[in-house]
Amino acid sequence: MRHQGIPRVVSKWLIAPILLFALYVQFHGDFGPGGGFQAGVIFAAAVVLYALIFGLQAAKQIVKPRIVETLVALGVLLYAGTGLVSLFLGYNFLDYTALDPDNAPHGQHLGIFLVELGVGITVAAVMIAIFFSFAGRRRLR
Amino acid sequence: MISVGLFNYWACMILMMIGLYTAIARPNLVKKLIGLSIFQVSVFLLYISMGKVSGGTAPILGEGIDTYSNPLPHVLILTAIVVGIATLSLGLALVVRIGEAYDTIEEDEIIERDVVND
Amino acid sequence: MIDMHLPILLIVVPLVSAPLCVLLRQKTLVWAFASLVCVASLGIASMLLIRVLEEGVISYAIGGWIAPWGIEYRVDTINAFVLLLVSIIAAVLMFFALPSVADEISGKQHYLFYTAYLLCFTGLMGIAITGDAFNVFVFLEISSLSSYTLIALGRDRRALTASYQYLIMGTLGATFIVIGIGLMYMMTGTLNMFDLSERLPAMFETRTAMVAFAFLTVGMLIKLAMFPMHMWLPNAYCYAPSLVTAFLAATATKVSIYVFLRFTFTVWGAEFVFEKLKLDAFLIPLSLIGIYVASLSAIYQTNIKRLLAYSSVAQIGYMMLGIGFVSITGLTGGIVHLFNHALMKAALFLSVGCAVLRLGSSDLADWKGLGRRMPVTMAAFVLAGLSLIGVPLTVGFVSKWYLILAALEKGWWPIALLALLSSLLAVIYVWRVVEVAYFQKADDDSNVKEAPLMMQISMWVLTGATLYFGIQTDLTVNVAQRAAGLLLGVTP
Amino acid sequence: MSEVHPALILLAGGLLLFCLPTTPRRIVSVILPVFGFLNLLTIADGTLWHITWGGYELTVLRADRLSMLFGYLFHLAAFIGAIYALHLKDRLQIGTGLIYAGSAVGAVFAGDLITLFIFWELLAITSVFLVWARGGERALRSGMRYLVMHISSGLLLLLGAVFYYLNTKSLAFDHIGLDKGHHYLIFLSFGIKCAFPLLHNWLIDAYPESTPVGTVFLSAFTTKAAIYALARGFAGEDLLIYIGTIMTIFPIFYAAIENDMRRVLSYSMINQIGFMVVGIGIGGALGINGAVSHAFNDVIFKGLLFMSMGAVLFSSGRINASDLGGLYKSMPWTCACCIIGAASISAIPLFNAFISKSMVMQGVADSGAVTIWLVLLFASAGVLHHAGVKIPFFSFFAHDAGIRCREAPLNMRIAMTISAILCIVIGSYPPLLYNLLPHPVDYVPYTTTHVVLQLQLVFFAVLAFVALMLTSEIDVSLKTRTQRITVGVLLLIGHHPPELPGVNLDSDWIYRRALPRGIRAVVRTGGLIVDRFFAGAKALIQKLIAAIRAQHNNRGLFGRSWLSQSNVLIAIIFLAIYLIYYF
Repeated sequence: MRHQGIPRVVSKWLIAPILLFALYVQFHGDFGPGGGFQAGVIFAAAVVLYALIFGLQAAKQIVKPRIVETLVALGVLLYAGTGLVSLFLGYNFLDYTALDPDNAPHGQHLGIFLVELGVGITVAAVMIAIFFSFAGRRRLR
Repeated sequence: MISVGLFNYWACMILMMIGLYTAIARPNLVKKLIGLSIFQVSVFLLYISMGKVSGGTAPILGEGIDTYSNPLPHVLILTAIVVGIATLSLGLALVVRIGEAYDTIEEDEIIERDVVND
Repeated sequence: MIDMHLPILLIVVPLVSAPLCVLLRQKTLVWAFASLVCVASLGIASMLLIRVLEEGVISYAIGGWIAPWGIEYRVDTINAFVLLLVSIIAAVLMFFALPSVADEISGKQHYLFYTAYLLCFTGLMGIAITGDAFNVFVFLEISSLSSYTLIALGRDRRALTASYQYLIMGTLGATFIVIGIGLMYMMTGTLNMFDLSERLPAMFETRTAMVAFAFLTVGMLIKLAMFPMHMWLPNAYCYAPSLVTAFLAATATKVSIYVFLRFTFTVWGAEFVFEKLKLDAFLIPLSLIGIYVASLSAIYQTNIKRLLAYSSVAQIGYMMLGIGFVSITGLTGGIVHLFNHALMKAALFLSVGCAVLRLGSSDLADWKGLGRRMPVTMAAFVLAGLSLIGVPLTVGFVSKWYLILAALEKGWWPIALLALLSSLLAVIYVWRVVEVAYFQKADDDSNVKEAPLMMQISMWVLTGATLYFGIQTDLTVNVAQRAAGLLLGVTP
Repeated sequence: MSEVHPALILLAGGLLLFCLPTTPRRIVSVILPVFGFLNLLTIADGTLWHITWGGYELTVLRADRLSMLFGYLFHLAAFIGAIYALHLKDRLQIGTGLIYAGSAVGAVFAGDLITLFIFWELLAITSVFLVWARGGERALRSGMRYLVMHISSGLLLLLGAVFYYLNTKSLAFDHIGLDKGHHYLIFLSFGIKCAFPLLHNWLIDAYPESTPVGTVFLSAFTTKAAIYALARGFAGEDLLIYIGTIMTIFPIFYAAIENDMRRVLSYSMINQIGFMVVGIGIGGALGINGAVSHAFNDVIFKGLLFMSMGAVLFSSGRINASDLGGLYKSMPWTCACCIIGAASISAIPLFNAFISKSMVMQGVADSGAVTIWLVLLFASAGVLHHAGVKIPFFSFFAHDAGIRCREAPLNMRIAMTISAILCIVIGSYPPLLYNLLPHPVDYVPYTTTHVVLQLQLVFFAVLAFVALMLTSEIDVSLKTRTQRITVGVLLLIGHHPPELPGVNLDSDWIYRRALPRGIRAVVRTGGLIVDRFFAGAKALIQKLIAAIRAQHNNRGLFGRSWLSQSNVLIAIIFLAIYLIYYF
């Protein structure tokens, strides 16, 4: 699609708002529908769109597969790490009260925020990784 | 109200049957996976239906709302959806590799090719 | 303080380590790290078992949400035993892993292999430790997905189809389980197993209960490869990398059997399952047919891994037979066999793995004269094979003893007789391998070295264990008896 | 009637027997042990009798729990032996038999080394007559060798006693230990009587040469008195553990290749004594209790086995495995008793050796000697193999040797039955024996582990025996003893020894070659119908196997890879069946 003008232009216009929307969904998860899963997928959709329009190679140059892989791991680590922090602070695993013992709701809020961030990163990275690995394959006869 | 309630379950059953039928009747590996996915989706529907509290709304605190739907099935199904996606993508990845290795993704042909090789 | 958190650490440590493996990337480093994690888990699991034996049930609320609202990890004798088993196997196999994985998996994929291995391990441990029904499903899928991946890493292209078939069947089974759990939740509004067991009896008369149980049972039977829903197993075990075969054969089906025990006995209760629904009327005949059909199939296999895989199906028949007796002795036999079979099958698959490393093949025809070419490996194979047959002074005898005792206790001597006769089939299929390895001359005279020491350590630790626990039956039998008593609600 | 030295009744009574005519002699011979036993009951625990002899104070009677136990045991053995000997007309055997028993009783009650020495020698002298009673050149010669060994044992004891006295100014027979060089003299003396390795030849040599009655007596006293002496003097000596272990192990190879049934039993006896010696070597309450109780039981079950083999010899006139077989038809009673004896020696649960051998094993296990424990375990399996299975199998079953003889005389059967009942009663109700033991017993034999372990051994031995029987086709001609041993070792690992040597292969031939030939001839003459029947049956079986094969091989229904759709279908059908069933 490299030579199709309209999709190129439209996607250039769209990609940035998509990314922004992903972030909105991610952080608005506290107050309304939303959260890491959805945000991650939306974020990945932006990258997928870019790859569709500008080619897989171009996309891989921007979002390096190696980095994607690392992000998958880091997201999970962020999630589990948040739980471990409360463990080290003497609370049960994933008991976010630990993050702010004086103000339990705030602690919970912070904990869920971090966990959702981890989820968002992982989902986005996984989605991109899945797209990369499928898109790179040759066509069957 | 009752018929609407039951409609969910009917849809769930029909989807389940479509899914299983596809998984059984289609030798094409991708179609099988799609069938399996449909089957799983029917189960998601089952869960979500049971979380519905009539007259309830989304379980987010708001002014003047006192009936909420049960959020737990949604949470469970969110997990199940993720698992479903993971299974589907893993399955498709396998199909891609099988396709590359056998030059076909029809299961009967694949088994035949293996038997010939034996 | 750390004491309190043992249950969660058991899950979190391997879970966190899996992504760390991705970050580490370097082959040997990842291996060393994964080994460390497995050994640490083994330590935690043994501490847990000791504590459970001393203090009774340990409960852990995730996130501080008390059961039945939150997810509860609940450790009692039964799952402490299973946890120990899984972590022992995982830890011992790590010795084997270094040379074997280097041989069978391409270097670029090593870190991913260990990631999947640790995830699979996490999943299996999670299934065993959790007290939440839905959580079982989640961990089941974690372990299943990673095991599909692991199987697909096999060198043969048939590994891919095997993995695919396993995926289809595994997903089907897991989804059945989810339906069952969903219906249970519908009836009771709780997912906590303990809570379920208290609330379900009120629902026993409803059809929903029966349907829920039917879905649950079939789902679990698929997962544990009960005859006739076992057909995903032989290929999956046959074409997977050696290490994976050994690991899955020793743990995956065993954990599934644990799930079966947990749901039928703890959640639903033996009374409902066996007196009202008469599940034993299915279990016992199916187990027996399974034992015979699978053993006969094993006899006619030309690939040793496939032969052993069929034998696994037959051995699962023995375990389910013991469970089907619904008596302390029967359950003891089933649980002891669960442990014992894990040891001997792992030992057998490891010795096959050693041979595969040197010969590059697990075809029976290529094993000619192996008794002379790789005497140490074959010796382990023979010893573990004796255990499979159930020769006295090996673990196999201990479990068969209890199974037959249980059958006779009920006065079902034909079943006892059939179970005994079936050992003859095991003699035949083990003998086929022995005959080829010891009494036929190798086609070529090329020298074959013994497997590396690292692999032999794993192999001999497990083989030694089959002998040790065959003589020292105290530990296994006592724990199994306590577990059986717990399941049946009787304090022995 | 109190205050009579326990040994005196049997000694004097035995002498009396020589003077009595047949019928009174028979009556008295049975009553004497009973009398002795009653007298024994009147003697209180802790009684000491001293006499002065040439300036030395000798303790002719020391009754404590250890010696009392052996006292009871020897009276019991004498009683059973006397019944077993009732049919005899000659006075030599029963007379010397009871005097022999009396000397054994005297030896265990001896409180000092001199008294011990006296009875020690008396044991040797009286017992040799039992060997000679068989008559013939062989018995005479082996009796001589036997006597020489035992006299030297006595002399060593005397020498040791003198050294001991010079060093300690005491003759008291208490714990001696091995801390001084000359103590080894006494040790060696006991060792000879105990049939320590390399000092054991007399036992194998003489016991099988004795009369049926003689062997029964011999098996009960000499070695057990030696066990008592060891337990008294050398308890807890580590050396004994190793000696005992060797004693348990080497005889099983010999026993496996031996043809003479009573010789097999003699080897098995050394093996059993080995267990006792190990128990003594372990020392402590558990070890001593184990050793002593095993000695007690051994007298009963080994006596029973010797009695049954004696009965076989008495009735059929043969004793070689290769000559025997199928006797269960003629001698069902003896056969049953023999099987009980075999079960006992195999330490099957509910039989007496189980409760004592497992004590020894436990003692070893507690002491942490893993290797020893494993060796003993292997030896136990060996015992099972040769004594537990081989003895009854070859004499009463196996191939029918065509012997049609009369059942053993009534008195023999009674004696055997008493022993057999004792085996079971003690085995089933251990406190009966445990209450007599020198140390308080808090040991429970019937735990799951012990029972399962023991049963595993049993099955293992039976399995080995069957497997070896099936593969014992190799024809070996064994000339020398060394050859035999080597082959025996090899055979025990690989194949069962054909019952040696020429004779056996002859009879082997009967069922290996002649029988099939005969059958074939019958079939041929019987006409085509039978032939066709066999052919049909064969074809049927072949078809069946082919069908199984077709279904189970790689291409077959159960062996091939299925399409995943069939898997799914089966699962769903299964679910449907469940649902319909529950509906």
